[in-house]
Amino acid sequence: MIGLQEVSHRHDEQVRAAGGRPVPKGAPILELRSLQKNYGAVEALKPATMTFLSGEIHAIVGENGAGKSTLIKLLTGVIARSAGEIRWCGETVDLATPNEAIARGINAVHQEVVLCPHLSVAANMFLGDEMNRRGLMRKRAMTGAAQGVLDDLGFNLPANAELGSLTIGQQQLVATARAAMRGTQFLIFDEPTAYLTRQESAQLFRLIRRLQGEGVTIVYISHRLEEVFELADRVSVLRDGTHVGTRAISETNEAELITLMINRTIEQIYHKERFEQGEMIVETRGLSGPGFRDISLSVRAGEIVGLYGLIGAGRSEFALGLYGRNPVSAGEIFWQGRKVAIGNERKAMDLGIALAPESRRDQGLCLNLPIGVNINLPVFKRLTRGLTINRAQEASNAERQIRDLNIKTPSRRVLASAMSGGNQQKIVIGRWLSHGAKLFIFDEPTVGVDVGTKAEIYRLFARLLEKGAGIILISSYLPEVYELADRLHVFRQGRLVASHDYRAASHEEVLAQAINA
Amino acid sequence: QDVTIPIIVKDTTSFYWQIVLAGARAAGKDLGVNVPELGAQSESDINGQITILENAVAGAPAAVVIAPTEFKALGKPVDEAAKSVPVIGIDSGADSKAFTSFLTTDNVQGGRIAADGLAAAIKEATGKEEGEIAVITSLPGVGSLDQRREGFLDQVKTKYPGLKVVADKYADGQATTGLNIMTDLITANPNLVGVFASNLIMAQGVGQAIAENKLGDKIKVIGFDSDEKTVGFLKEGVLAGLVVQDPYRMGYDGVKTALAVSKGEKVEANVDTGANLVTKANMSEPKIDALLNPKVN
Amino acid sequence: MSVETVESAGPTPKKGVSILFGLTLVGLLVVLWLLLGLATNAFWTPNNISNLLRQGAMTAILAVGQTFVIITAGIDLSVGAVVGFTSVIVAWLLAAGVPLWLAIIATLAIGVLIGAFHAFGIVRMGLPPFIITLATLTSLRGIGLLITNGSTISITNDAFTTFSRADFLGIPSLFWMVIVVAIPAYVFLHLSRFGRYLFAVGSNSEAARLSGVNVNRTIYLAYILSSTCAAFVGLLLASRIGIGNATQAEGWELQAIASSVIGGTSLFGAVGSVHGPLLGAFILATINNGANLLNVNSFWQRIITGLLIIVIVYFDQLRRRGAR
Amino acid sequence: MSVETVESAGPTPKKGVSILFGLTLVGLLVVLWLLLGLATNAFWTPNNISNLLRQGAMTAILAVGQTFVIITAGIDLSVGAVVGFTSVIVAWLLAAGVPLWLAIIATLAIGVLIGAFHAFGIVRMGLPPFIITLATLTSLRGIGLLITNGSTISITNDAFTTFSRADFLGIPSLFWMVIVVAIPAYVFLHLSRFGRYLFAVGSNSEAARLSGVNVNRTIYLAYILSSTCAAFVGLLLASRIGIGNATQAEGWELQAIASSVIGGTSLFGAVGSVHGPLLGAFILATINNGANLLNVNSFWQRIITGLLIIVIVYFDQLRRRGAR
Ligand SMILES: Nc1ncnc2c1ncn2[C@@H]1O[C@H](COP(=O)(O)OP(=O)(O)OP(=O)(O)O)[C@@H](O)[C@H]1O
Ligand SMILES: Nc1ncnc2c1ncn2[C@@H]1O[C@H](COP(=O)(O)OP(=O)(O)OP(=O)(O)O)[C@@H](O)[C@H]1O
Ligand SMILES: [Mg+2]
Ligand SMILES: [Mg+2]
Repeated sequence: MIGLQEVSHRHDEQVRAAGGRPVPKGAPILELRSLQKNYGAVEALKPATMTFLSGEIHAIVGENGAGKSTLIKLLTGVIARSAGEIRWCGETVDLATPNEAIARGINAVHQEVVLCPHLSVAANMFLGDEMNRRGLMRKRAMTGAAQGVLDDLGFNLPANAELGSLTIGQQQLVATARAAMRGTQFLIFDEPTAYLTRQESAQLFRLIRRLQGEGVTIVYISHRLEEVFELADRVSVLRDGTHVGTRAISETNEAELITLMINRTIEQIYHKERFEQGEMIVETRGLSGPGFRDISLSVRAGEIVGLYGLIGAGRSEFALGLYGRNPVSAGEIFWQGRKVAIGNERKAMDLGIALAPESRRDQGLCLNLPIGVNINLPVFKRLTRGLTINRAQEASNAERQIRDLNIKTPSRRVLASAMSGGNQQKIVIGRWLSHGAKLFIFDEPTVGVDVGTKAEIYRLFARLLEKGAGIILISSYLPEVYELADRLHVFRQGRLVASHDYRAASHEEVLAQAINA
Repeated sequence: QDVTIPIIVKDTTSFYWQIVLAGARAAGKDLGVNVPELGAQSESDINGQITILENAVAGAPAAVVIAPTEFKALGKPVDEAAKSVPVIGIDSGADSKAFTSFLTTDNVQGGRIAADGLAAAIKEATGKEEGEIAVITSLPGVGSLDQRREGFLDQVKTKYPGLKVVADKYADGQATTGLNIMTDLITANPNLVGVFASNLIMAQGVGQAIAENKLGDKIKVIGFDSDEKTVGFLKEGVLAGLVVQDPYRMGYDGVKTALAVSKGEKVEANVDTGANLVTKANMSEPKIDALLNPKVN
Repeated sequence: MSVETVESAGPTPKKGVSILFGLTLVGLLVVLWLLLGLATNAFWTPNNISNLLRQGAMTAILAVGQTFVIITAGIDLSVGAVVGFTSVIVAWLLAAGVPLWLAIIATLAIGVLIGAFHAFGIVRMGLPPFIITLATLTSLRGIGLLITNGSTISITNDAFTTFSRADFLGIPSLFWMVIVVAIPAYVFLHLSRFGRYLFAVGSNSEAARLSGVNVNRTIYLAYILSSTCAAFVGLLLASRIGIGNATQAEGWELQAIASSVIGGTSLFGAVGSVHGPLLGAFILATINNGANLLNVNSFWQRIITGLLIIVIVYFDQLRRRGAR
Repeated sequence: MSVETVESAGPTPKKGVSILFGLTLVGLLVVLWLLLGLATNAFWTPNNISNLLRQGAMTAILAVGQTFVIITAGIDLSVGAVVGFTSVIVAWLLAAGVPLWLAIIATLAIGVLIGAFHAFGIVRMGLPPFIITLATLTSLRGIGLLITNGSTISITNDAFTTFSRADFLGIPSLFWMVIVVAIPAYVFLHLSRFGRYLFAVGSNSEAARLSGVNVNRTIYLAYILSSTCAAFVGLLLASRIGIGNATQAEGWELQAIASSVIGGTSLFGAVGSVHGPLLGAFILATINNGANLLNVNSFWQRIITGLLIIVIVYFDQLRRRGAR
């Protein structure tokens, strides 16, 4: 087995050979001077001046669309800057292409996983930097080395699996392992924990600390403030494309950061109202299907049912089975007391089920279509008058969701692909709010969503419950399900292994059940 | 050069039609007429030819010379065109009485000549007009090729009962396909003694198969039309004969007739430009030699 | 293509850009027309304009049908073969004494069936659209040739054959047929929900499905529309050439796809319109018409056509990039 | 296609499946061969096997080149035209007295240039591959026709023309040429990193770019390889039929693409192999050879070819789904 150490060592030498002048720990390694990026009329990043110190963990926080990912893309040569200057180790650099950034030892794990789904895990980890002998690739050596790195990091992933067959969370881990293995001096994580459970997050944090110990400078972007406080040395805040300040972590607190980010205060993020539990909406008995087995649970009107588990625990598969997307092999579903067979998605929608799926890229959005079309997709039938769509209503319906959810866009005609990650998530949610349902299944609804909006979404849950709906909330973020679920089910390897009432068990207990510790 | 007489052929990408165009070009030069050379890009593109005819007539020329790709299909368009300009037909007919004059080869007759030539060649080789033969047609649905095949089959049936057609194949207009079909026919029919390849491209492909397998003595091939390649095959004895029309004359006389018509002169309504069987024996006769070596440029 | 930056002339989106885009292709067409008017006297004669409208008509209708399929990220290679095949069918039916109206309906119904078969192959058998439509291309030509025994079937019904030559209000009836197809096509694609579904399926069929769009039905719809348009063109062709012949319309599938792409449709799906392919088809027809009028050698004509396609699409590309 | 469940015979992963897959297409071919052996005595004669190997050879080489392009999620419609065009070029050069070796090198160089032009159009001008290769298809045929003035150029060089008929170790030299192309192609695609970059670009060109893969260079590589294979086939064709003729090899692009797809290549990119297209090409050649030997009516032959394509790809699809 080849460990991370050895592999990255090989690369370290390359990096040095490529000319990175060593910078003493604590000295500025990367400086931005009035760095700026416009997308046409959109000012994604207004002139920003920031300094990253060698060897620090520097967190960046901000609302959705504040410009965090844009900043990262500028630093990694993904997009070209509109104006400004970047200084690396004291000298002005171009950073015009990803290659240049990589050559200088700047690497990133991007927010949306950008890897090749058709290639194997190992091929992805070595992409662009293959091991060769006499012109031919050393496939076995690479697979071995990749497996070594994955094992060393404690990621339980097969290096020869096709990437596309993994869940997004697992793909995120691959991207992380890859960046770590590349032996960088400057490593950026753009919301790496979005799809990770606490267990995996913990692994990731260990990795980050270890890299820091090896002298790597880390930039860490997250909407989860407790992570920022757990990890970071310093934190910078972006608001509306403007750099509004940098604080040493010891000199600030959550409230201050939130105020900086959204220019107002939030007294309570996990907005929770408890309602009278009404009639039974749905009940499954011994439901089995691809990826889940023998699941019995029920949802009542006015109730949030939380599903917690590790990656691959089968929660999403269960949701897809319930929604009629995947065939159910055994068990029964009772809808408002009546036994039903849900053969396809339409059937589920007609009953009154809505599903906001976990992967907005693969399952949620038509990326090269406008926001408006994406929001209205399930309701076009309703918007049809005679033969054609009522365009005024189509417009007003989309505009209303954009307004209500505070989706940051100049127009509903903008393509979904031009939205920041969090805003994309809001489009998926908005779609189902405009459609309406009796049972809402939200699979990882707040992935990549900023604190302010998160609080709004939770408030929105309360409104839905108030109107007599039930909610299944799937989340890998324990605090979220823990604080919101009236009943919390823990999944492990496709089975429902434990159930708790609201706050009836401790975090540790739930976690232990999820990982079978 | 104020007088314009466009000539519309069936397929500008074939050598045969290039000779027709060369004849027309020469006539244009000799007579001081501007001769746009038009034509579809495939003999089976009927709609394309109609379109070209329409465009040509829109240019208000003195007359139009056309070789209709399909008898029925070009009837109405020719009627239409003849309302504004005189139309001279060459090579093949069309379902129209509006032609002022007509210079054609009879493709059915060409097929018959091919059958006669094939029978003679087989007799020369084996002593009797007997054995298995095959027909290979370049493309289905092309009027002149249909007529050749028809004439050939009819002649064989009525005149040479000893010849048995064991394969009647259509290719896709590609020499390679003709070649492949021929090699497979050789494999599947060891007793094959003769083949009719009814146009230039097929004669090239079939000839190649015969040459590859050195079967020129055993399998007699009659082709249709000629170029350097097939004449070479004829010399080497790979092909037994070629049915050759007089495309150059058709082009030349077509334009000449058209000019006469446009000046109000009286012309003959029907002219047969003929088809000849060329074999190794007669290929050096001056008349045949002129047919085999048209002045294309 | 993987490098190309996918652009949108999507359903409603960027309305301004979409219309501007249409306008600019119109602009290109107008420039071509003006130049040809300067270069040759014959171009602007009513006769020639009628010719032009007739010549572009069939490709235009095919291109519209093809566009529906391409928007779902599919492709329909069979349209040329369907045109040839249905020309045989209608000629055959008429020859068998079937009344004209019935022959027309039956022919269109065959178009529907062919499209349904394609969708069946794609949806149920999991075949790539390229393969299933390539297979029917091959087979349909074979069946058509078998019916006619390799030759042609004449059509003696004069009402039918004079139609394609007729004018109405001074405009060729063939061009009216373009309008007859384009208007419902526009309503369908841009104004009805089914049009939106085509775009959604082409963009992300999984997302469409989870949003309750019946993806399979949408695919059926797209392929049936394409084949039916092709069958309709088969009728027009039979009317125009007065015969049924299975080898006709060879290569028209590539022309239809090219018209569609010139008109701004993306072969990766989810981008396209109805007016784009129409303009694309008439730009191609104009190039051919102009070359004929200018008496360009037919070999040069091919070379020029190829170059013009590159130039037109390149400028269109540039303009659209600029518009972002 | 958007509905199809995308499958992968990707580069390294699932090695077992990839080989099994190859084996099963081989199995299909063997079944076809056995059936034909039973149905006709002529099939298993050495002569016929030689014919078969010769007949499939050119499509096979084109299909391999095409596969490189398709793996990058592109398409190369020009290959048939390049074959015809380069057959003219080599005949022309030989007729002009250029020595054979130089004529061959020059012809291949032209193939390289054509491919580079395609890549230029895609990478720098932002044209869809479909459009740029369609445009060169049209133009190249025009240029070729212009050179030959619509006729053919005979090749008198005997060394050149006898090559395609020669055997070596009892195997036709044309088939040796397949091997000569396939082995380096295999090493390139499956064992070298450049091959892997083709897959990466086809899978997610943005990810490839971010990983430091030179995406543009990869695209150049793919199109140059495809055109060069086509130029090579142009040489073989000229040698085989002894003429240069620009209208030859019409429609071969579709045959090459079909062979590739039958061999398991996905038109959406990132899925493909070298052995797949070879098998696909020889399956198609076997169908034609068998139909000829069985003296199937030419029209039925088309129908059967279409149906067999559907059946073969369907079973392949089923098996691959099962294998998951
Ligand atoms: N390709 C693009 N074209 C136009 N506008 C864009 C594009 N990409 C991003 N933007 C805009 O730039 C702004 C900043 O986006 P960015 O992705 O940097 O936000 P972010 O801070 O990463 O948000 P999130 O937390 O949601 O990921 C947003 O308003 C977004 O809509
Ligand atoms: N079609 C399928 N057939 C059989 N098993 C499957 C199928 N799809 C997924 N699985 C397996 O089912 C398990 C559950 O995956 P799922 O994505 O539902 O987990 P999850 O709990 O939602 O986790 P997360 O969403 O956090 O990744 C995984 O082990 C996965 O490999
Ligand atoms: Mg972001
Ligand atoms: Mg999940």
